[in-house]
Formats: sequence, C-alpha cells, structure tokens
Amino acid sequence: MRGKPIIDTAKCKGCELCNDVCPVNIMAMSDTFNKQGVQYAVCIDEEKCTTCGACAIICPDMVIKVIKYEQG
Amino acid sequence: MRGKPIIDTAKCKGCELCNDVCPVNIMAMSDTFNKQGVQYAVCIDEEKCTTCGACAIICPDMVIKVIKYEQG
Amino acid sequence: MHEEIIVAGFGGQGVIMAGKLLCVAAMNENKYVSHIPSYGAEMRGGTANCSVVISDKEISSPTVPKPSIAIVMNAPSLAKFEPRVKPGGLLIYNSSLIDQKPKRTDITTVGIKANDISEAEGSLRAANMAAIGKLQALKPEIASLDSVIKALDVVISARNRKHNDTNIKVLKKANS
Amino acid sequence: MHEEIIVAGFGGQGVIMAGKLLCVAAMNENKYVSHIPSYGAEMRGGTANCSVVISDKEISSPTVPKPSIAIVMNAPSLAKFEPRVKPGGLLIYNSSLIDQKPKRTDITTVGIKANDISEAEGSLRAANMAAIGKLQALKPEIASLDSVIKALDVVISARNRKHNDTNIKVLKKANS
Amino acid sequence: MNEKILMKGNEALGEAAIIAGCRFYFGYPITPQNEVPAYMSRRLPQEGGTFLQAESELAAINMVYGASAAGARVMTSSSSPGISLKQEGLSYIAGAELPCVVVNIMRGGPGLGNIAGSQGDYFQSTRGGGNGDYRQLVLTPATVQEMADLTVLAFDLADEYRIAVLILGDGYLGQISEALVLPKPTGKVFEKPWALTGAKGRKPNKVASLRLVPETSLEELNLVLDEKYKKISAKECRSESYLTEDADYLLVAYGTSSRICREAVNELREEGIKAGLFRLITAWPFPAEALRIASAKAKKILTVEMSLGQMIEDVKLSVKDPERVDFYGRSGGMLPETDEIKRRIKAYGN
Amino acid sequence: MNEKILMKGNEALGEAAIIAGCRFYFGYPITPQNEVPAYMSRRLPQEGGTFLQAESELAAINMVYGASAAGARVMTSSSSPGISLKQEGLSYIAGAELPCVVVNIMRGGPGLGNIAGSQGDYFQSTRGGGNGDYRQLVLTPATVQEMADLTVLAFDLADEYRIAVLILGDGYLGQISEALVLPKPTGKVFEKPWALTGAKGRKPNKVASLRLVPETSLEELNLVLDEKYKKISAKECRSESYLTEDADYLLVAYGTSSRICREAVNELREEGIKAGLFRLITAWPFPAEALRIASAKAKKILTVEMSLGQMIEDVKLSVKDPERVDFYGRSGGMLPETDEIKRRIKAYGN
Amino acid sequence: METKTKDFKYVYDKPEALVDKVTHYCPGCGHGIVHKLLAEVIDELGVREKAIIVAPVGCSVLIYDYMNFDGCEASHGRAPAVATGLKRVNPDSIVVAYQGDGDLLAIGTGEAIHAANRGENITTIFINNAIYGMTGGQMAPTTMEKQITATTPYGRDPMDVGFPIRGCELLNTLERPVFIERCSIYDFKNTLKTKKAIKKGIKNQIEGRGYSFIEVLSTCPTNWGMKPQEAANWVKDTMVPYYPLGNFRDN
Amino acid sequence: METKTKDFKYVYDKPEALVDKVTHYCPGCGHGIVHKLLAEVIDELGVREKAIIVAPVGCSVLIYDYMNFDGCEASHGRAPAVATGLKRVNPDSIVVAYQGDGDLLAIGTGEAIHAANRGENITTIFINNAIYGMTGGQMAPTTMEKQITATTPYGRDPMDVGFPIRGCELLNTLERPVFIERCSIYDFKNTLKTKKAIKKGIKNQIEGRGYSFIEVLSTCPTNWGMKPQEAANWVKDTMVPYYPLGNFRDN
Ligand SMILES: Cc1ncc(C[n+]2csc(CCOP(=O)(O)OP(=O)(O)O)c2C)c(N)n1
Ligand SMILES: Cc1ncc(C[n+]2csc(CCOP(=O)(O)OP(=O)(O)O)c2C)c(N)n1
Ligand code: SF4
Ligand code: SF4
Ligand code: SF4
Ligand code: SF4
Repeated sequence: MRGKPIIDTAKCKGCELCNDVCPVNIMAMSDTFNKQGVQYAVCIDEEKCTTCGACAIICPDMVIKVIKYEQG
Repeated sequence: MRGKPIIDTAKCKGCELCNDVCPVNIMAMSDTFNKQGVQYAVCIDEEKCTTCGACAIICPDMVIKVIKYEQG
Repeated sequence: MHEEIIVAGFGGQGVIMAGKLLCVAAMNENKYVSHIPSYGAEMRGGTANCSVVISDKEISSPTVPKPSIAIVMNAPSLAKFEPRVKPGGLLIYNSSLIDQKPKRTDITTVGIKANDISEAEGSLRAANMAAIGKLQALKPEIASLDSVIKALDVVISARNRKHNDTNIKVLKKANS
Repeated sequence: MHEEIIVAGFGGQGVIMAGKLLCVAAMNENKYVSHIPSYGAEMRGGTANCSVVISDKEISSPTVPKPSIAIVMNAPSLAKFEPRVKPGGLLIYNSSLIDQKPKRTDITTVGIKANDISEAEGSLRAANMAAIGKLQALKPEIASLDSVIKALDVVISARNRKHNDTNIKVLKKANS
Repeated sequence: MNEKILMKGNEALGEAAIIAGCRFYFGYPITPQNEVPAYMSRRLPQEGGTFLQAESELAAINMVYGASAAGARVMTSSSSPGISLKQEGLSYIAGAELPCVVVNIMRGGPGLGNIAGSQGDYFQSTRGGGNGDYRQLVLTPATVQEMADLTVLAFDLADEYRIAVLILGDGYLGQISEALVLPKPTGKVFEKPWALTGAKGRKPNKVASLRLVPETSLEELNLVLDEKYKKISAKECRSESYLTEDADYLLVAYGTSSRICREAVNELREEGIKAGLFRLITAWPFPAEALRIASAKAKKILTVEMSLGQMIEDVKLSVKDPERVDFYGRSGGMLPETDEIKRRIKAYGN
Repeated sequence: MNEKILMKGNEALGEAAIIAGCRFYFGYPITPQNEVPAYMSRRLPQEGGTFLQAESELAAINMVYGASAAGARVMTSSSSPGISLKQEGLSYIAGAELPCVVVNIMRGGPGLGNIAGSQGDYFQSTRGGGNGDYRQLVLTPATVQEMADLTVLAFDLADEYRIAVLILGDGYLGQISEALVLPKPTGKVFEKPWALTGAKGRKPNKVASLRLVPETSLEELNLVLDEKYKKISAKECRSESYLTEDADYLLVAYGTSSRICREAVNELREEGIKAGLFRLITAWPFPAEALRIASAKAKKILTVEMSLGQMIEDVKLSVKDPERVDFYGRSGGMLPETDEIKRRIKAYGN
Repeated sequence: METKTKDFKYVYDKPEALVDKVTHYCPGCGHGIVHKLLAEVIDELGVREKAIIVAPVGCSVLIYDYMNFDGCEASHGRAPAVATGLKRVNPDSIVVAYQGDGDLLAIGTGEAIHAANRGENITTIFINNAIYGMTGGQMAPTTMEKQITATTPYGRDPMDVGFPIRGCELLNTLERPVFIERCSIYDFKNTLKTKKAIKKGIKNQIEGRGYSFIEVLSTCPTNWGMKPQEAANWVKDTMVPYYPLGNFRDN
Repeated sequence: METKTKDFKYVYDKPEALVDKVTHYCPGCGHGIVHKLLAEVIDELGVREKAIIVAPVGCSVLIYDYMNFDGCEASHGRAPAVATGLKRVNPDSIVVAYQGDGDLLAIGTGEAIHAANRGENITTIFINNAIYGMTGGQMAPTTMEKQITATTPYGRDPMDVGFPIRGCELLNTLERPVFIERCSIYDFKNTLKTKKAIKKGIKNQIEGRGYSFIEVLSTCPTNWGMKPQEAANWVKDTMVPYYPLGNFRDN
C-alpha cells in the first residue's frame, strides 16, 4: 500500500466527482447517509491507491486528504 | 458665375473652417463683427465658386447654403 | 378550525410543496389559507421549511412563530421546531430518518416511517406525501383526503404529474 | 462701504477675472468680499457674469439681485443688467462695443472705450482692465489703485503674468 | 371567473400587471422578487409582450424610461439594493413625468443585508432617494389579493398622473401564497399625446427633464410637479381603519407588519382592550387626514414597523399631540411579534 | 500662517481635505463641483496621494469603499444626479461601517434639471436614499471658510464613528470665492484595527454588510448601528442661533439660503422687527434641542429652503406647536429673495 | 437636396430634419457638423416622421432641440437602454442613440456593450472627441496618451489610468452588431464618408438588420485649447494614428 | 504541500489559506474547487498575510468566510472598483477579485473593463458558469444559446438577447492587461491548468506587473438541473466549443 485518501465523511456532500476522477476506480459512494443526509465517498480498495491526488484536487469540499507512506 | 455660397452671417460663429476647406480659397473672414461678436465668413470672389458645397458641408452651424444657377 | 403549521426538512424533500398541497386542499373547502416558504439564505444547501396557516376565519398574521402542528422530515428540523410547538400541539416526525424520539410530553408526537412507506410504494421522493397522509388522518378537519388528492393536480407541475399515482398510493398508505 | 457689483460680458472678455481682481484688492485692504461666477448652462457659448460683494461688514447674502454697480462689457449685458441697477447706482459700459446709450436717468452711467484703450496699449484682451481702472477712479473706497495692481499678481495665472505690464498700463490709462 | 386560486404574491403581481395591460417588463434578478421576472419571462411572450432581462438595474430602469416615453404600460421590479441603483433613473422619470410601475419587494439592509422581508426602504420610497424635489405614488399591499389589485390600480394611477407608482411590498408578501381572485381590467383608456411615436402630422415631441434656458424654467417644472403632487395628496390617499372608532390604543402599520398588528388587535379586543389598527394603503400620499380621525380618541399610538423607525415620522407629522406616538420595530428581516405588541399596549394601561 | 486668501468653495474644500490628511480621492466629473476633482488631480500627486478619475460615480463610491476598507482617509465628490448613483454604495458603506467623506454640491432637479445651486437633496441625505435603516452625518457649510473647516471636521467625525460624512453644499457654495484662512490639521489619530491590511499576526479581518446566518445577526447589526446613531444624535448636533433669544419671528435655514435669511434678519431688525435665524450646521443629526430653545418665544417659524420643502419636516418634528411653522422656498436652482422673506415676516405681524 | 427655384437650385440646403436655430455649440465644434449629417440622412431616407433621437448627457444634451423630429433625453450613459425601451415598444420607429465618449465609454460602458450584444435594431453615433466637453475638459476614456486635461494636469499617464479605449475594436468582439465603422469630420472628404456611414447605419435599421455603430473622431476646440482648424489637424495627426479609420464590420 | 509526519507525508493537505469548514455550496459546485486552488496558490506563494479577497455578490458571496486571510465584500458587480481602492491604498497587498459571470459581465461590465484598462495591479478570477447561481438560475450574459433558465423559459434566443459574451476576448482588446487565460475545472487535468493560471496571475501581481484575468469555465449543477459529473461533461461538450480554452495573453 503506497498511500490512501483520508476522507472526512461528515463533510462529504455526495457529489460523486471523486468517483469519476479516480484513475483506478477505487472511489465509490456509501450505502448509508451522513449527517448532511447524503451518501458519502468511500475508498473501496486502498491497496490500489496510486496517491495521484486527483480525488483530493477535484473535491469541491476539501473532504479528501491524500497521504503517501514513507518508503522504508 | 456658376453659383455661390449664401451666407447667413448673423448665425456665423467665426470658426473659419469654411475658409480652410474651400478648394479655390474664396472664403474669408469679415473685418467687422456680427451680433454674436465675431468676425463672420464672407465669400470674397463669387465668380470662382465651383459650387462644390464643401464650405456648406463643413460648416457646423448651418450658416451656408450653396446655389447653382440653371444653365440657360 | 385554525391551525398554524410548519413543514420542515432537507431541501429536496418537497416540504414546500407539501405545504402548498394542504393549502390548496383546504382552500377548495373554502377555508382561508396562507403559505410562506423559508427562502432562507440567497444560496444553496441547508434545510427548508414553510409556514402554513389554515383557518375558518380570515387570516391576520401569516407567520407561524409557534406552530400548532409541526411536520419534521429530518433530524435538524426536529431539533429546530420541536421546542416551538404550542403546548397541546401535534408533532409528526419522519422516523425513517430521525433516530431520536421527540422529548416533549405536553404535545402529541407521532412518528411515521415516511421514507420507508414511500420506498415501499416504489418512489424515493414521496416521503412528503406520507407525512401529509398521516396529518390528514389525524386532523381531517383541515381537508378531506379527497380534497388533498384533488389538490395534487394543481400543485404538482405538469412535468411531474406522472408520479401522482404513486403519490396517491403513499398518501393513502400513510393515511390508513 | 458696501457695494454689490455685477461684471458682465462675453465669455472671453475676462469678466470673471475682473471680479476676482476687485475682491483680492479689497480683501487685502481688510474688506469682506465675495464672488460668484455665473456658471450658466453646463455648456459653451453665451454670456458670462459674476456677482461681487465688497463690504466693511461681514457679508450675509453674496447674491446680487440688484447691483449698486454694474460693469457691462457688451450690448446683451447692458440690456440684461441696466434695469437691475439700484436707483442711485453706477453703470459702467464698454462704449467700444455698445452703440446704444443706457436709458436710465436715476443712476450714474459712464461709458468707457475699453477695447479701444486696450488696443491702444497693444493688447486685444485687456478691455476688462480698462473697466476696472475706470471703476477704481470712480469708487476709490473699494480699493486703492495700488491694491488693484498688486492683486494682479495673485489673480493672473503664472502663465499669463507676462501680460501684466500691459494690464497695468491699461488700468492706469482708464483710471486717469 | 371568480374562482380562487392559490398564488404567490410575486406571481399574483405579475399576472395582475398583464391584466392591467402591461406588455413590457424590464428587470434584473434579485431575491426575494425573482418570481416576478421568471413569471413575466414565461407569460409575456404568450401575450405578445416583451420580457427583457436587463444587464443591470440601471439599464432596466432606463429601458422602462424609454418604453414609457414610447407610450407603453411598462413595469420593472427589484428589491432594496437594486432599487437603490434605480434612484437616478427614478428622479429622471419624475422630471420627465413618465408613467411606470416599479415594484420593490424589500429585504433586510443596509447594504447587502439579507433577503428576509423588511420595510427599511420607506424613507427612500416616500421621500425620493434620488436627487431633487419629487414624489412618487407608493402603494403598500398587505395580502396576495392586494398585490394583484393594487397592481392593476397602479397602472391607472401612473397613466393618470404621469408618475412612477411604487408597489412597496416586503419579502414575505413576495413569497407568501394565498387564495386569490384575479382582478379584472379596469378598461380605463389614457391618451398619451406626449409619447414619442414619430413626428407625423404634429410637432416633434420631446421627453426630458433638462431645463436650462430660460433660467426660470426648471422652477416652472418644479411648480407644475408640486401642483400635481398636491392634487394627488388631495385625491389619492388610501388607508384602512380597523376598529378605530372607539380605540384607546391605535396601531399604525402597513404590509406584513399590519397583519401581525391586526392579529394583536383581535386578541386585545378579546381581552376587552380597545385596540384598533390604522393601515396604510398609500404611503405617499400619506393618509394624514384619515389617521387624524382614526387617532382622535387614542391615548397611545403605536407605530409598528419592520425597520427601526421611518413611517413614524409621517405618523408624528399627521396626528394631533404627537407625544402620544410610540414605536415598536424589528429590523434586519425580523418580524414584529404579536405578543410583544400586546405587552406594550397593556403596559400603557397603567 | 493666518493669512487670508481668496478661494473658491470647491477648492477650499479640496485643500482642507488635504490638510485633514486625505490622500485618496476618487470621483467623476459633474458640474457644479468640477473644481474639486480638478484641484485634487493637481494637488494630490504633489502630496504623494492618489487622484483617480473613476469611470462612473458607481465605480467612484466603490473605490472609496475599498480605500476606506484599507484604512485610508478618502473622499469623493459629486453633484445631485451623481449622488443618486452612489446610493447603493452608501448603503453598503453604512452597513460595513466604513469612514469616508462624500461631498454633494447640489444642483437643480429632479432628473438632469440644471446646474444652478439647489437644496433639493436634503431628504436623500438625511433619510438615506439607499436601502435599509441607516444614517449618515450631514454637514451643511454656509461660507467658504466653513467649506474648509467642516471638511477637516468631517474626516475626524468619519473616523470617530466609522460613518460616511456628507458635506452638503449647494452649487453657489461650490462656486463662490471668499476670503479664507486655511484650517489647521486637528492632529487626532484614529486606530483602525478593523482595516484590511493583511492578516499578519492577527485573525483575518472581514469588511461586509451581509448578515445571513444566524437569522438574527442582521438585526444585531441594525441595533449596533442604531446605538451609534443615537450617540451621534446626542453628541454631534451643530447649529448657530443668530438673534434668536428674543425673536418673535424665527427663520430656519442652512447653506446659501441661510445667508440670505441672515441678511433679511439684519434688515428686519433695523426696522425694529424682532427676527432671528436658526442655522443648521448638521442636518443629520438634526439639532432639534437647540431649535426648540431658539424657537421658544417665536410666534412664527419660517423655514426657508432652496427646494419645495424638505427640511421643514424636521423643523415640524422638532418644535413645540408645529402649527407655527411656515414655508418659503424657491426651486430649480433659484434663490430665495431677501425682500420676499421680509414681506412674509411683516405679513405675520398683522 | 437639389431644390429647384426659378433660376437656381440649391446644391446645399438646410435639411428639413434640422431646426433652424443657433446651436449652443462653441465655434467649430464637431457636434454641429455631425448633427447636420444626421439630419441630411434622415431626410434622404424619408424617415423624419418615424425618427427618435436619444440625446446623451454631454455637450450634445440638447440635440433634440436641433432635430426636427421626436427626441428623448437619457441620463448620462444610459442612451442605449433608453433606446432599447423606445425601440422595443415601437419597432417601426427609427431610433438613433447619439453619445459622447464619456457617455458611451465611461459611465455607459455596460449599456453600450449590452445593447450592441443584444443586437438591438438601433443606430449609435459615437462622438469621440477625446475629452469631456460639457463639464469643462476632463479626461475621457479616449483621451490620448500625455494629453493634458482638467483632471490630467500632468498629462494622461497610461501606466496610471490606462491607454485610450478603442470603441470599435471593443464592440467588434461581439457577434450581433451588423455594422461598425470609424470615421471623422476632420476634413471634407472624411465628412462625406461619415455621412455615408451614418446613412448605412440608418438603412440597416430600416431594413431591420440590427445594431449599427458609427464612431466619429470629432473636435472639441474649446477644451483642447485650439482653433477649430488646428483641432481638425490634431484629429488627423494625433487621433487617427491611434484610432484607425475604416470599416470594421459590414454584414 | 508535502507535510511530513512520522511515517507518511501528505500528498494533498488542506491549505493554510483555506478555512476548515463546510461551505454553503451545493454538492459538486465548481466554486469549491476554485476556492481550494486559490488557497493553495496563496500558500505556495507565501502571501497569505498580505492577501485580500474581494467577494462578489453571487454564490461566492461568502468566499471571505472560507479564505483564511483578509476579505472584503463588494456590491454586485463592483469588485473591480473595490479592489482598485484597496490596492491603491496598500500597493503591497495582494488583491484578488473573485467574480461570477453575472457580477462581472452583466451589472459589472463597466468596472471590469475599466479596471483592466487601467491595468490595476490585481488578479481577477472570473467564474463562468453560464447562469446566475445565487438567485436561482436566471440567464447570465454567458448563458449558452438555447439554454433554458428561469428567465429564458423558451431557451436563450440570440436574436432577442444576443449571443453569450466572451470575457477574455473582450478584455483582450485592451492594452494594459498582462495576462488573460481561459481554463476550466471540468476534469483533473484542466483543474491543474487552472491552478497554474491562477498562480501566474498572483505572481504577476507580486511582481507588480499589472492586471491578470483568469476565466474559469465552471459548473452550477443545481441550476443546470444536472448531476455534478453531467455538469462537468456539459462544460466540456457545450461550453468549451464556444469558449475556447487557452492563453490569450502572457506579457
Ligand atoms: C450621472 C452624471 N454624472 C456626471 C454628469 C456630468 N456630465 C455631464 S456631461 C459629462 C461628460 C461629457 O463628456 P462626453 O460624453 O465625452 O461628451 P462631450 O461633452 O465631450 O460631447 C459629464 C461627466 C451628469 N450630468 N450626470
Ligand atoms: C444590485 C444587486 N442586484 C442584484 C442582486 C441579486 N443577485 C445576487 S447574486 C446575482 C447574480 C449571481 O450570478 P453570478 O454573478 O453569475 O454568480 P453565481 O451565483 O452564478 O456564482 C444577483 C443578480 C444583488 N444582490 N444586488
Ligand atoms: S468529491 Fe468530495 S464532496 Fe464530492 S463525493 Fe467525493 S469526497 Fe464527497
Ligand atoms: S464654417 Fe460656418 S460658422 Fe464657421 S466660419 Fe464658416 S460660415 Fe462661419
Ligand atoms: S466644449 Fe467642446 S464639444 Fe462642447 S460645444 Fe464646445 S467645442 Fe463642442
Ligand atoms: S447554485 Fe450553482 S453556483 Fe451556486 S452553489 Fe449551487 S451549484 Fe454552485
């Protein structure tokens, strides 16, 4: 695992833009609702995350941070 | 005499534009003042008038009309 | 009969429309009605609500600082409006989305699984109808179910009228 | 001493400046002064005038509906202001440009060939000085000739101060 | 058809304008009156009329000026900040004596404020926020029915007096839906020989407020206007007196706050307190005479406004013994409360 | 140096602004105040300041807004129609509580009217022609000396109260030249911790009038403003009472018309008629208390305006027995006449 | 124009659309020339009885007093909006918005651009005299670099207040205008071209083709502090190089 | 941006210049993306303590609540004038005028053009979402042909109300702007380009080079009645062909 998105699900508005932008298709929407009443973004396969940051950059709501594990 | 400018001297503001525009240099300014207190345009040689209308068209104050005598 | 009603919920839950539905139904039974939407911030997001007054007499103030009836479709609305309901009043809450029970004991509180009922009838967007259906059952003097159903044709835009069958089903389901 | 003065003429005749000259001269002799130009139509052409008050006492109204002194530099100004002069007042008119004589007999009327005097001193633009010179001679209590001459340096812009020698000559000529 | 329909205030106003023969609307979006342009953009083309969204409120009011000069019945609508931008145009309209209807669905101020209903623009409307001596007729509806009825009236008044008629509502009135019986056209016809329709067979017409030469001509215009304003003041005051004859306590209000006052009066009466309500229907001309009568017996007069006190000046200027006049207002888009009104009235009792 | 110089009102005002530390001027040409921008364009660069001719009055007032938000002493000037265009901006300035000085050298209206001096914008200035509940301080000079002195005062008042101060002159005051002793800087220093100077070592500052959330916050702002306005009303009323103690007849006026009134008072006194003059120096706050005192013994109060009657409302609202208040006004840029004032006063005698 | 009488005809006569009175313009002012051209065109196209002149606020504020047809005042800069209102109500009328450079390119920038962009079926005559005439010679958006005016006493500094704005080029970015041309009245030949452009602009309107814009480089001898002929030369020598004459669009 | 901790670093972290709170924007609204880009750039250039954001009236009216630096409200359309005032007083501050299409190209046309023409040393971010968002979806000057909005219920008719106005092209006729670029946030790649353009715009200001204008083709899913991704696609498919992306000027 190189890294992963850290998702502040409470802030997610459920726009799904991160889902579409992810080059390895690991972003999806939850089945349940958050406090804002929407289905929020989840990462369904962190292993595949390339840490490209696309989801974070496209997210209009600063929901996603992306971390990269230090090599060694 | 082909024609001539007819000058409503009372209306003339003395801008001298007609003097400069006349191709045969027959427009000049009077020595005396009109009611508006300015030296007004006069035609100093009607014989030479080509009836080109330049003085009339350039006059900002509709002072000049130009007539052309009927041939015969 | 004089009821001062708040219908409140998320932006997309159709609470403004639900209020209008009550108005048209009652108006056609010759009652006086008024409806003010919260038009809130000049921007998107957040909650929506409307203030409805239905009365036998001419309506003076159309504002509803203290509702005799509140319909709350989500948790934030419950939090906001429960305290305002007049003692002896009625609170209908959408128990599909609201986990906590209302706390007040000096008013009648009725939960209804509005989303569940709506979904059961095949629509994700008719939860408001469930709430109205319930209200009609509890306060039939506002308007008859028949009037409410007839009002659907006035209140729902032509484009969405195709959903009226479902709407009616949900209304009736919650009403019974 | 309290004089209410109108100076009037064509736009280019320097009547506004003439009024200012009187003001500065009198102010420097510790009189109260006020000067209002006619700023007429928000556009070009036509006549100009200014209302000047010079007084030993503080000036209340700076307007001059009925001048005690009028200086008129052209015919239209004579027509306009002659009737307004206070009985017993003074009217100075530019007889270089005005052919008709003033008609009133209850005021003092004085003609001065302002343009001629100016031209004689080598300038086409100092007719206003001739009028002021005449006024000073007739009403020395307004300000001394010396004060008027000193005021020239304040009132005339740096660019035009080179003409002041001529101005002074015209002033003196008309004054004598 | 006398059928009742449920209609929003803003839309009732729009439909009423069409009923009154208005075929030209120029406006710029602003909450809480957006339903007016939206409605007009849908309906006017159906009626062969013209809806045009202007690039700004300034452009809108000047399009109104042009359309009115051409002889049309024309309307614009906006809300507080947008109305501020129209002040120069309104002053020109007054000077050129052009008829038009201008709707202000007031919101909280000053500045951007918020979009809740307010009555903070009373001064601006009744005293003229633009330059110079002028007045405009100000109608103050209190119900959706009046939003419609007064709109029809507004067009007739505008044409009759060649004046801008303001419909001064608050955000709540724009947004509220109530039962409405659509008004009927009045059928009145107004000749407009001054309109700019082309100088065919007549001298050229000129529409302008500039009065440069002779020096006195602007004063002449001012006096003509003043005469007109006096005539309007004499003839067009409108108000409603509710339970005022025997009122010990008189409430004075207009628009949405007047409805809250009416509620308070009803409740006070139930408690045996003789309260009454004087409600403006025209804010200018201010119905001073009617108020003097309505307030004759009142021990106290409580002015209730959705502002920090503007109409109160007209109340004081109108009544005898202005010391009787008191004030209760809420601002920033807040509404006065029935209970607080009752509390105040009861406090006078002692 | 206490030397007297002959100076035009508009230029005296400009120089006084520079003396008061104003280094930013934004404006747009309009007669009869064109000498102000012309003067500032020449002088400000000499003082290291900025003169900028804006593309319009709207731009100008919003540049003033920005410059004030940045902490500067800033001024704009215009005349009636241009001031109408600034109404939205002034409402925003009130809401954001920004200090600035705004000069209105009034001309004849309504509309384009003409360029002669007038007092037709009294309502607009004192009641706010923009949207919402707000006030602005209004100073009314009557001489060139006051054009200068009140300008210096205006900048201090603006900073002290974070408010727009209007200098309300008429065209005659702009154009008149009189002897002037240049005022001295007051040396007062005002901290502006709210100014937008960059969030270095502090929390970000925000300058705004929008109050959306929570619902009550705009009302809070309104109440804060109201408090401020009350304080100003209590502390900043200014007026001059001339021979009022024993006056049977009181004239009330401001600006150029007050000078004509003073003349009339002098002449009436010479004839043994006890006339007096109450002259406003602030139009808002209106010096009601001082007027009440000055008018105590008056049988008649004659309001004299270069308008068809605006200040008269404040006079009536202030004095006891407002039936005593009468009106004489000229409009369209015309001046009241001493003789007519005297005639009226004498007519009361019978 | 050729009115016949017994033994002579008029080569140049007063157009019917012009009122016979002395204007308030300064001697040699370009406004007078353009007024006359407009009146001639209105006559020649026979639309005097349908024409409405919308006057700006500027020296030409009284143009409606000189035109022998209907006229309408507009507040400063808003002539395009007023013209829009007039035209939309009576599409058959011929509406001419006559504006100065302060009016059209400073305070009225928005209205000018949006009326052009909507393609209102009107004709705009834009008098560019590089200064505010009426108010006594302040900087206009079109004032030339280094030009001294009442509000640029040290000369217009483009690094402070920008370069002069070119109206034709600005409007030429929009889709709807059908005719955009810059001309001048600095000499006889160009004056005739100006008349031709105005005629085209009015013709377009008669034919319902849409928005026409004619910019006329004009003179303000008074505020430029020049004699009229000097002013004309200044147009040619100083303005024309920056404001190129010619047609920008003729659809 | 690469904040190190014990065993990982942030590839993407919240910029300091952004306030950590939930915005009022609708789900998927382009404003949120651009806000973030701006905040990143402000951080990266180290000018947070000098920056002033001038908010428009439009959906982004509260942008000053989301930016962790000084902020100023402007009345509708007047942000360029307010920014001018701010900048002229404190030339060291970094002033960003953020405006919507109604704000900048309708009511504020004049202020936008004149601030650009003066070459004010400010940065303008122009959000073109082809509609009035805040007021509920009325026609904007940039609304596409045939687009249905609250005030064009029958679709925008260019023969009645004109074609959409192109902001970059309009300003590109002026001399003083140093940087004019149109970009978009409809996908990841373009979002990065947008950030680069904003960065260039702020850098120009830091270096005192003058006026920069960055137009961002953005989305208004709510008023377009589309899901956010559909809206992004609509930008690409409908807007970009009419509003070509790219740099217009980089002096
Ligand atoms: C709202 C408003 N602002 C300013 C003015 C003052 N004003 C009158 S004409 C004018 C500009 C004149 O210049 P321009 O448009 O170039 O026309 P010109 O006089 O040169 O023909 C100005 C600023 C006004 N009357 N109204
Ligand atoms: C003077 C004025 N006019 C109108 C409004 C109403 N208004 C608020 S935002 C807005 C337009 C918003 O559109 P845009 O600038 O495109 O920004 P968006 O909301 O799409 O981001 C309007 C017309 C106002 N607040 N003030
Ligand atoms: S982009 Fe952001 S707001 Fe949208 S779904 Fe993903 S995390 Fe949620
Ligand atoms: S052009 Fe006309 S106004 Fe000028 S000098 Fe000749 S006749 Fe006189
Ligand atoms: S000031 Fe200039 S534009 Fe105006 S009339 Fe005189 S010369 Fe013509
Ligand atoms: S209305 Fe449109 S622009 Fe406004 S927040 Fe919602 S999506 Fe964004």
